Amino acid sequence: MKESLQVVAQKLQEKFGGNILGITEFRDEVTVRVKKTIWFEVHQFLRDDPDCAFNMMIDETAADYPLRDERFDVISHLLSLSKRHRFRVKASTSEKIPSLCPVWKTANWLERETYDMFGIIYEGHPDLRRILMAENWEGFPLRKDYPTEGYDI
Amino acid sequence: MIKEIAQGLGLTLRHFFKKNVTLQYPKEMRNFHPRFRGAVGMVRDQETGKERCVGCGLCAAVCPSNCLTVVPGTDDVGLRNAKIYLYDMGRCVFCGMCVEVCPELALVMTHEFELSVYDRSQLILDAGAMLRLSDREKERTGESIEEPGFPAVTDAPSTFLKHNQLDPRIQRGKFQSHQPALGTLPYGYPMKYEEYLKKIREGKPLVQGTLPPNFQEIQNKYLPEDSRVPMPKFVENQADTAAEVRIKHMTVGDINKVESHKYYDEDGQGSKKRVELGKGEWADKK
Amino acid sequence: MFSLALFDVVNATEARVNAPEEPVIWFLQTFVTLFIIMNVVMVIMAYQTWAERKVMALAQQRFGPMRTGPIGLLQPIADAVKLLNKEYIVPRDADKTLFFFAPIIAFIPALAAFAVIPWGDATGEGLFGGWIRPIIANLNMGILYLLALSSIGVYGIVMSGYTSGNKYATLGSIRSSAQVVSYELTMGLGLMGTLIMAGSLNLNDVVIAQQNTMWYIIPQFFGFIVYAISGIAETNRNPFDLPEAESELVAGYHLEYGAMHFGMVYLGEYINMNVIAATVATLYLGGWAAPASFLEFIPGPIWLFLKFAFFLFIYYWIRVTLPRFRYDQLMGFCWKVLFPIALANVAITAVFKYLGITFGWWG
Amino acid sequence: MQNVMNPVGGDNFQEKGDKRMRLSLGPHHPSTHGVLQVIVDLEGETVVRCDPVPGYLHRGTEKLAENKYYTQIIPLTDRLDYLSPFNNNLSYTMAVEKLVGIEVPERAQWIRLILSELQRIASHLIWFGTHVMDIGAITPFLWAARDRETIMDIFEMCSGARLTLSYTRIGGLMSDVPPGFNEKVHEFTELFHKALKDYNKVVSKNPIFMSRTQGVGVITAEQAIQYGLTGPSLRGSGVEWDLRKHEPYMYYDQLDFEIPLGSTGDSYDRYLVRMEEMEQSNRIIQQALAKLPSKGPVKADDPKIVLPPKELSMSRAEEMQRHFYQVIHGFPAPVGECYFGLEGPKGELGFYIISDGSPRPYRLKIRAPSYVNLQALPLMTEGRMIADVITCIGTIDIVLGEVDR
Repeated sequence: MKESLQVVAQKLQEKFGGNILGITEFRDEVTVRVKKTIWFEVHQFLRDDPDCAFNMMIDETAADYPLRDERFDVISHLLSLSKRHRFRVKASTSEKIPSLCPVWKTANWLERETYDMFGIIYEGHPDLRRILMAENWEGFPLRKDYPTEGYDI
Repeated sequence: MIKEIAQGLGLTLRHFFKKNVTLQYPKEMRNFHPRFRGAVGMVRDQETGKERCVGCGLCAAVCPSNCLTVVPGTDDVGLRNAKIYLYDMGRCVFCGMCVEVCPELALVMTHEFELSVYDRSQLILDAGAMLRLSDREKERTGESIEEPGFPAVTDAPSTFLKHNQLDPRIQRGKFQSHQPALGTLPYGYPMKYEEYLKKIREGKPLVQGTLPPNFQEIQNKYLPEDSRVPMPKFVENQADTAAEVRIKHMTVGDINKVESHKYYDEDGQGSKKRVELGKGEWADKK
Repeated sequence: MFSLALFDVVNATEARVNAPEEPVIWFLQTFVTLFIIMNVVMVIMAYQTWAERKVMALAQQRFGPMRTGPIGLLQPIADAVKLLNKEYIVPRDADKTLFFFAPIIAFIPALAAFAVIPWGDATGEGLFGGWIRPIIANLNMGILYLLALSSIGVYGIVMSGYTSGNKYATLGSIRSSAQVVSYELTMGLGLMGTLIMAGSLNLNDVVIAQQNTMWYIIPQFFGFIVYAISGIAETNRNPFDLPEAESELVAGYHLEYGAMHFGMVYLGEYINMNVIAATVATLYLGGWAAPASFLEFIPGPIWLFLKFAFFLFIYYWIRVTLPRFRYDQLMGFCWKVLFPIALANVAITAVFKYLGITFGWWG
Repeated sequence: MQNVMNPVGGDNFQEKGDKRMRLSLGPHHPSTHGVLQVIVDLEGETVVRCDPVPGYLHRGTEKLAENKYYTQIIPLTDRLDYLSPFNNNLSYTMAVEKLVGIEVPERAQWIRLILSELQRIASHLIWFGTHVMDIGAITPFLWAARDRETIMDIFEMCSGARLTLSYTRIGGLMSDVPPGFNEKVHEFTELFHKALKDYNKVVSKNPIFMSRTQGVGVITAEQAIQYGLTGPSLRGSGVEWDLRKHEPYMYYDQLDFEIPLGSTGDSYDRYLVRMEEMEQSNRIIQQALAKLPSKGPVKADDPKIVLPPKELSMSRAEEMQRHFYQVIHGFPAPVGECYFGLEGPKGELGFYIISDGSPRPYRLKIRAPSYVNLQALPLMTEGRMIADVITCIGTIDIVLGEVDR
C-alpha cells in the first residue's frame, strides 16, 4: 500500500472507527468498505482532509448481489490530483443511499446512471431521472435478475 | 487579421493543385491489405475438395455475436464434418475470432465486403456458400488462401508450417470433438419484461430466443431457491431440432446474390479496377 | 393595350433609346432578348451549382460530382429532375398560401434583377438588327432598381421561414431579416462611391465611364470591399450563412421545403449570387468592356462572363476556407466595421468629386 | 396563423405567454455528433437552460459483457468510442491483465503504445474536423479525414479492420504487425508533421475562428475538477494531469514528451491543447519507433490464459485439448476487483471489473470520459448564444457511442 494511502486509511479509522467495515488491497488498489450511514460524511471527509485531498471523483457505480439482504454495493472511485493516489469506497444498501452531488458535481450524472441501471435511490439528488434508458422503461437492466434475452414469436 | 485570412485562402488555393485522394469507388476499388477482415469464408481441402470443417463448434462457442450454428455429423467416408453449418452475416461483427480459434484452419476472413442484399435471409450462408466465398477470393488473388490460424489472409512473416506441410496424420478430421453441438436459435422480436417473467415462471416454452449460457448457474448462485425459475424448455431441445427450427424459419442465402457491386460493373467482367495505394500521394503535386 | 401601356412605362424611364417607330416590333424584340438572357442566366445558374461543387471538391482533394455524364456535367439536370419528381409536402402547422408563394417571391425578383445588367454596349443596336439587344431595359435608375429588387427578395426568405411552422426555420428567417436589412445599407453605401464617380445611376454609363478612365476597383477599392462583403452577406453565403447555418439551424429558413419549392429557394439564392457577381463585374471590373483596347476583338458578353465567373470563384474560394460568424459578431461587423468604412468612402469620394481633384487616373 | 414561437400543447411546450422558446437540438441534428439530444430554452438567441439528453445509442454494453467471456468482450469495446477503438481495446485488455496479473511482452507493449498514440491522433483529427466544421469551415474536415485514412490504413494493415479493430488480446496482441509497419508509421509521422502546420495555418490563427472560440465555454480549473473532467478538457483549464505522465503505464515514463496546458479554459484553449497534443503524439510515435524491439513475442507465455500457438496446437494432442478447453470454458479470473484507466483521447478511459472467479466478469463498469465531460455542457452554455452550444458540444469532444454505451 502506498504510504499516502496508509495515512488515509489510518485517518479514516480514527475518524469513523466502527463505521469502517474493512480496508482491503488487491492489485495495488485500496478499497474501504463503510456503513451506508456515513456514506456522505466519509466522502466529504476524504475530499476536505488535506492528507486525503481526493478532489476529483472518477466514477460512481454499483453492483448487484441479489442474494444478500442489502443487495447493492455502491462503489465510488476517487482520485487526488495533488497526492496522486486513488481510492475506492464501497457501501452496501438495499435501496437508498445519500447522494454525493453536494460533494462533487460529477456525481450528478453518475448517480442518475446508477439509478437508471440499478434502481438505487439517491437521497438529496437534485434531478433523479432516468438518463440512458427511456423514461417509461420497466425494470432496471443491470440487476442480475433482469433477463438478457427474451423473445416472443 | 487580414494576413491570417489571406494565409488561409492561399493554403486552400494551393490545395487546388494537389492530387485527389479519393477513388471513384464502384468503378475502381482500393487494394486491401492482406489481413483485411471481410466475410468469413470456408477453406476447401485441397485433397478432397470439400470443406475442411469437422464440426467441432469452437467457432460457434467463441463467436461474440452468436452468428454461427454448427451441428456435427459424419460424411459418407466416415470423417467428421458439419452436418449443418450456418453463418449469419447479418449478425457477424467481423472480429475474426472464429478464424483464430479454428483448430482445423477451416475458416478464413475473405476480402468480400460488399454484402448488401434486398432480403435479410440472403445473408445467412451455409457451408457451400462459404466455400464459394473463399473460392472467389482464391480466384482474385490467384493463390491458395490456406494460411495457418490467422483471421485473414496474411503477409506476416510466419514461422508456422502451412497446413499441407504438416504431418498428414494430423491434417484433417482426426480430432474428434466431444463438444455437444453449439448454436443459437433464431431470433425474433423482444417481448415485454413482464410477459417474459410470466412466461418463464409458468414454465411455458419460449419458442425462440436464447438465455445466457450461465442462466441456471447465475440463478443457483445468486437467487434464493423460491425465486428461481426453471430453465425454459427450448434450451433442452436437441441442437438438431434447433437448427431445423432455424432452417424452417429462414431460407439459406445464395452467395451469388450477395453481389451488390455487380450493378456497377460496367464491363460485365465482374472485375473492378483495383488501385494500388500509394505512399503519401496526396502531398505530391498533380 | 397591355403592350402599349407597358411601352409607356418603359418609355418614360428610358432616355437613351429613341422612341421606337414600331412599338409592336420593339416589344417583340424585348421579348426575344428577355427569353435569351433569362435562359442563359438559368443555365449559368444551374451550372454554377456544379461549378461550386467542383471547386469545393478540388480544394478538398476529391472529385465532386462524377457519375452523371462526363465529369458530372449532367448533375444539375439530374438534380432538377429529382426535385421535380419529389412530392410537395406542406407541414401541418404551415400557413399554406404563404408557404406556397414564399419561394416564388424569393425567386422571381432575383431573376428580374438581370434586366438592367448590360452585356454589351447598351447604346448600340445589338445583334441581328436589334432583335437581340445588349440589355433588356436600359433604365436610368438601374442601380436603384437592383437594390429595390434585392430588398423584395428578403420577403421571400422571411415568409418561407415564418410560415413553415418550424422553430429552426423561424430562427433562420429572423436572423436573415436582421442580416439582410443591415447589410443592404452597407451594400447601398458601398455602391455610392462608384455612382458619384460615374455621375449616373445607369449601369451602362458606369461601364462606359470605366472604359474612359479605369476599372473602379482601384479608386473605389474600399467601396468594392464593402460591396463584395455585403453582397456575400446579402446572399447568405459563407462566412455569413447564419440563416441556414447547417450546424446550428439544420437548414434554416428552407428547412421544411421539399421538391421544386426547395429548388426555387435554392436557385433564388444562386441567382442572387449571380446578380451580385454581375453587378460587381459591371460596377467595379469594367463590365462588358475589354481591359485593353487590343483585346476588344473578344465580344463584350465574354468579358462580362469572365469577370463574373472570377468573382463567383472568389465566392466559392471564401466558402471553402472561412468559418462562420456568430450572430452578434455578424451584426457588429456590419455596423462597426463595414458601415463606417462605407460612409467614409462615400464622403471622401464626394469631397474629391466636389473639389474636382484628380490624381491622374482619378476620373 | 399559429404562433410558432409559442406553440401550445404537448409536454415539451410551455405555457402560452412564456417568452422562451424550447428548442430540441437533436437527436437528428447535424452537429450533435451522433444522437445526442440537447433541449435548450431560448430567449431570443440566448440559451437560458440547457439539458443534454443522452441515451439514444444505449446498447447495454455492460450487461452484454456480464454474459461473455473476457476475450469475447473485446469486440464490444470497439464500439464504445468508435473514433478510438484501439484505446478502448487497450484499456479493457490492460484492466483484465491487471486483474489476472499477466505480464505482456515488451514488443507487444511498444506496438500497443505506438498504435495507441496513432489512435489518439486519429481521434483528435476527427475532433478537429468536426469542431471546425461546426463552426463553419468545411475544408479542414476533409483534410483531417485524408490524414486519418493513412492511420486507418496502418490499422487495416495490422488488424484487418479499419474501425472495429479488436486487435488486442488478453496478454498481448492478436498477431504481430506485418512487415513494412515501421516504414509506414514513420512515413506518416513525417507527413503528419507537415499537415499539422497546414491546419494551424488555415484555422488556428483565423480571426473568425478565434472570435468564435475565445471566451466561449469557459471552465475554470476548480469547476473542471469539480465536474470530474479529464483529458484535454481538464488540461485546457490549466490543470496539469495526464495519466501518461503522472501515472505512467506501458513505457510512457521512458519517453520524452510535454503536456500542453491551457490558461483560461475556453474553447480556444482546449483547441490549442488538442492541436499540441497531436504534435506531441507524433513525437512519441517517433521515439517509440526507435525503441521498438525488432523481434520478440507479442503474446504472453501464460498457458492458462493465452491460446497455444497454432503450430503447437496442431501438432500436439494435449495442446489441442488445452485450446479447446480455453475456447469453450474461457479462463477464470481471480476473485477481486480492479480498475484501470488510461489516458484516452477524450480523457480517462477506465474499466472497472468485479470478478467472482468465473470466466465472465461479474460486473464491468466503463468509465467513459465523454459521459462525464458532457455533464459540463450546461455549465458552458447557459447564458450564451445558440451558436455557442454547437461550439461547446464540439469542444468537449464527445462520442455518443461512449456516452451511451
